[in-house]
Amino acid sequence: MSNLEDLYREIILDHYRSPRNRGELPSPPAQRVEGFNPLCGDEIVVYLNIEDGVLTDIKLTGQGCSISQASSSMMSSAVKGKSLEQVRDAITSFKQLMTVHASTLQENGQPVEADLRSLGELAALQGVVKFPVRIKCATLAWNTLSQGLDDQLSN
Amino acid sequence: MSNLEDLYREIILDHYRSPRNRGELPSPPAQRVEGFNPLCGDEIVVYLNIEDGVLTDIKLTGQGCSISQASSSMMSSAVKGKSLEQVRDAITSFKQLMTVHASTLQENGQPVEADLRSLGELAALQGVVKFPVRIKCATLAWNTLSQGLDDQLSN
Amino acid sequence: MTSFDPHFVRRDIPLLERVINDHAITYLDSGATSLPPRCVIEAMTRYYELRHANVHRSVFQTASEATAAYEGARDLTARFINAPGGAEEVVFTKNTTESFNLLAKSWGWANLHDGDVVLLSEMEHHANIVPWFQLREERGIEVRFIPVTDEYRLDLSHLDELLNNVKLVSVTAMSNVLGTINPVRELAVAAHGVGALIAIDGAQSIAHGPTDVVDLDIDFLAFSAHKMLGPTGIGVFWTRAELLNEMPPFLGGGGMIADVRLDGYTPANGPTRFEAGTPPIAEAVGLGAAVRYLQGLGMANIDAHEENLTRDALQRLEDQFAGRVRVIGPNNVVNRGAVVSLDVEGVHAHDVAQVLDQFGVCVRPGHHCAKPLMRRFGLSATVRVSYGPYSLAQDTDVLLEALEHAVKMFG
Amino acid sequence: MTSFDPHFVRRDIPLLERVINDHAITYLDSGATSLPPRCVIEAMTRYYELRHANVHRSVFQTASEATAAYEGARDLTARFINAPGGAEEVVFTKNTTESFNLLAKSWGWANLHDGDVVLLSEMEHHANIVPWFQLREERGIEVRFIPVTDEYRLDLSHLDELLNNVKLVSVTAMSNVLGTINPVRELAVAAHGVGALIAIDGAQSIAHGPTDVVDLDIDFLAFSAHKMLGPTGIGVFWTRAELLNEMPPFLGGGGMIADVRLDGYTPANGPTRFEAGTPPIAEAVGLGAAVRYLQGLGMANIDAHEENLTRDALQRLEDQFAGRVRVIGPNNVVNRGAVVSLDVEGVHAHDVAQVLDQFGVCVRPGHHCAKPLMRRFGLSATVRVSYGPYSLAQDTDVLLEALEHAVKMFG
Ligand SMILES: Cc1ncc(COP(=O)(O)O)c(C=O)c1O
Ligand SMILES: Cc1ncc(COP(=O)(O)O)c(C=O)c1O
Repeated sequence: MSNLEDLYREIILDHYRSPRNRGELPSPPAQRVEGFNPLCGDEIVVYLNIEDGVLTDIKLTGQGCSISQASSSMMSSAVKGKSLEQVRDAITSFKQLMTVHASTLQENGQPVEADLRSLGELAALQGVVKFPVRIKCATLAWNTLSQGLDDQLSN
Repeated sequence: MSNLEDLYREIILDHYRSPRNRGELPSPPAQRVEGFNPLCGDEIVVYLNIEDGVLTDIKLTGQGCSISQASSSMMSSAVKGKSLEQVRDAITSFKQLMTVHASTLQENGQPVEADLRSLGELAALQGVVKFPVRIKCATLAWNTLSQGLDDQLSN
Repeated sequence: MTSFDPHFVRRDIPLLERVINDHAITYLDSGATSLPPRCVIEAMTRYYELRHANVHRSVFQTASEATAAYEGARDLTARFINAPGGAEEVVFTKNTTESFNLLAKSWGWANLHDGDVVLLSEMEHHANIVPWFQLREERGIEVRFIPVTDEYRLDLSHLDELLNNVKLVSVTAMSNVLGTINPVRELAVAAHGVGALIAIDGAQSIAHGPTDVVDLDIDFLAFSAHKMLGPTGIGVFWTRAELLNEMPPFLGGGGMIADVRLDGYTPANGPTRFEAGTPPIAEAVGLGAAVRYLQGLGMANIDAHEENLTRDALQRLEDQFAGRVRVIGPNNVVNRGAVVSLDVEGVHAHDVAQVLDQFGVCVRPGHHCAKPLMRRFGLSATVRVSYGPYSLAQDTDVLLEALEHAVKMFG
Repeated sequence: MTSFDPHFVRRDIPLLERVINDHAITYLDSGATSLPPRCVIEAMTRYYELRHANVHRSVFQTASEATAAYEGARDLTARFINAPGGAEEVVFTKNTTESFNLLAKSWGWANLHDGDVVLLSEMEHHANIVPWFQLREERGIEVRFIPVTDEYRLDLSHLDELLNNVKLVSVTAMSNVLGTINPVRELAVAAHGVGALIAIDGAQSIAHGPTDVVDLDIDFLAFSAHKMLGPTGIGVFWTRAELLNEMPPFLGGGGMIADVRLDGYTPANGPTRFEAGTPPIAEAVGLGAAVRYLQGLGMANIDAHEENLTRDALQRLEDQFAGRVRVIGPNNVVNRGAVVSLDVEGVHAHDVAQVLDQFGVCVRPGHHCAKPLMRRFGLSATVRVSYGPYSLAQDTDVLLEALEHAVKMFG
């Protein structure tokens, strides 16, 4: 079951059991973005407070598997209080982590290319790439956040 | 090539080369019915003069393979001047001939069940059943005629 | 009856020899797609090796053989469901979903107008919902739903009111989430009583027991080959010849026309009107082989076998997991098929399925394309276990053992 | 280039071992459907034996493998036609015909209105005519035809006028009757010049030479696997991602939605929006194998080989049958593919084909689903000879010998 333990690292289960930044923000002023994973039924709603180019607050509701829940919880911790530029960088780094093909992982499970340090505890999600079907679970929150930023821009 | 000779009997080639009752009838009063074989592109137009329950005249135009042409030519000879009842009987007998499954043909190529005598020279078309794809060629004219009688009834 | 033995069936299924994560495969996803026996696979292989040709269009030997094989499959399918008008009533589509689109976009488009009602149920698969929503957008029809009771059955207590202005009742014979088998004949009587027609989603029911459209007194039936030990890429749409011949064309192209001129076209008659383009020929051959195989097993035998498996599974889930795992579906085998949806306390379906996979157990987590039903029960996903004629009680053994692991891991 | 040898290809094709009426088969109907090599058949067999499962929906091992295989085929197909946006631009349909219906009923429905013109050509297959006629009935668009010259080429001398009010040009890259290869790039420039888009019917061209959608500068492409050594039951619709993402859904059901509520639904994005229901999974695997096989042969090699066969056939028909057999199509190999339609003086195509069958020669008689073209040339049917990568000049030997018999028999 070593693969499985790679997927379900303790920190992931922790975020799953005690999700951070759970809840809603009054909208407006907060921006509200919905995300679906049509294939497995995961749903997420992300609330964003953006002021002067800074993501001052973020809250999440929705339901999904441990991977999607943990990923969104970890994401919220990682981006809250960051400048939009930093948020975008985080999104890019995380997506890179998720597109590193499983075969380019080293024996010990470390991605060769993605810059893990910049990801902090999010790096724990790297085991997901060995389970291609689950990648969409891990990226749902991130795609929804990204969508929110785009919407913001076009308003 | 014995199969082929069974299909292309001399009398069939004769009707093909010199089709009987070819042409048009002024319509009205004649009834005009079109038939298509969508699969091979055969087309036929049948003109019917029906007076007092008798098919007093029939003419045909259209294009198609030797089987469809010969069958329509032979049909026109067989039904011209006949009472509608006789015409319907001929249609039924001919369709029976065409649905006798090839495997029920005797070695010498004689259908076991259909009443060949009533069919006259039309019986020459029995070789067609060995070539299932061609059955539609042979029945096109008959189906068109049958359609014409039905239309007549419903008018 | 007595000759049916799932162990013999298993020997015919190559995929059951598969090893997954060091475990023999435990395939419990027949509700999503079924495993074809060797004879089905070989029928298609032989077709491609010996007689592949385009159908209906040529006179040469292999083309006649291909046409005969294709039309032969239509005939076998017609007999399988007891189509009163025979092969002339059977249209080959690409799947159940296309069959419902054909129904909605051809028959529905021609016959339903502003204010007309299509009556579905809350337990329908999206295949029998979305095409009606599409028609609603274009035609202003009303789409109404028969509610589902807390016992996971259709709530027919207000059927009379629900039937008001209904022109078509379209329901599933068996829910792909709950396992519930609906009272099709009763619904047919009620529908016909108000002058409505009735369409049945046979996707789940087709492989699990006998289907007789005359006996059921229904007007339309849709199902897919891949759920009845057949191949992907082919589905069936059945309706009575009178109705079929009145339906306007749907997809346009070669094969479905009698004539095409620069100024218009004339559609062909019969099933080919709805089979535009080169049809799924090898797939029809595979479907025909699957029909023969199922008939060899005996649909009543399969029904009885799956009922036993379901009874056993329901009982053992109750014994071993009461309070930890909830069955989303009827808790007995009365009018119930071999689909068992589970809600595992505190563990998301996706995670359960992931752990099960480590034991070689194949189940399906998700909304099973029945989101309205999931919402009805406040769920976002279930773990669905589904059996086939090749399933054994031992499959349930492995399932339950793996389920213990999943529950512990996330507990 | 030098490594291509049709004799090697023949060894890969099981059907070429077939004996018909005591003759080795002479298969000259690749234009109707092509003969799959063993690797394509085996890829599907292996799929059913080892990893058959429903795609996109489950996390278990075989389901991931099936999904990877299915999506892998999408990727291979995208590369094969050089789709600029990759796999995200490739929709799997059931055949070319469905692809054109998708184009007309989704893009066309959303973008074409009363008075808008779709410009086809007189040499189109019904697949690229009937869907537009259907749209005309519903939307009042105009369908206009580029005429065909007596030399069997598109008559582009009045193209400017023809393009008036045109929103879409939709033409075949290669005629399935004449063999004519149309100047797609020139048409694309002209279409774009008036702000129109251009759709290409690649059904015939796809297997006969390289296809590069960027190079051709086209907007839509349709083709079928069964004409490129692949299986029945699957076709391809390609368009640029920007266009695809703006197209409204067509068939509704599972897999194509993001959400379904009782009051409506939200469609998914990307190709899956157009893939309702269980897709042709095994067929995609077969298509992927066919793409790889064709790439192994080299599309330019196939092109060159078929050009040689065509040159030889045209020459020998002229030498041996001048005055008795007329070639309906260009009489040289410039911009011409390996499809040779024959009009045999005084003998109907059906009868010719029947006699040829006695010699094991497979050709196709009929209107080839191109009735407007047949009418244009006052024909009701032709005998169509068409070659593939496994064809040999010896096939033409047998053909010509059999043709002599046919001519004599009816002479
Ligand atoms: C030029 C052309 N377009 C379209 C088609 C239709 O292809 P399909 O029957 O696979 O839909 C064909 C083949 O018959 C063709 O040759
Ligand atoms: C009840 C029901 N209806 C319809 C479908 C759709 O079948 P398909 O995906 O073959 O179109 C399914 C299977 O997913 C089903 O279970």
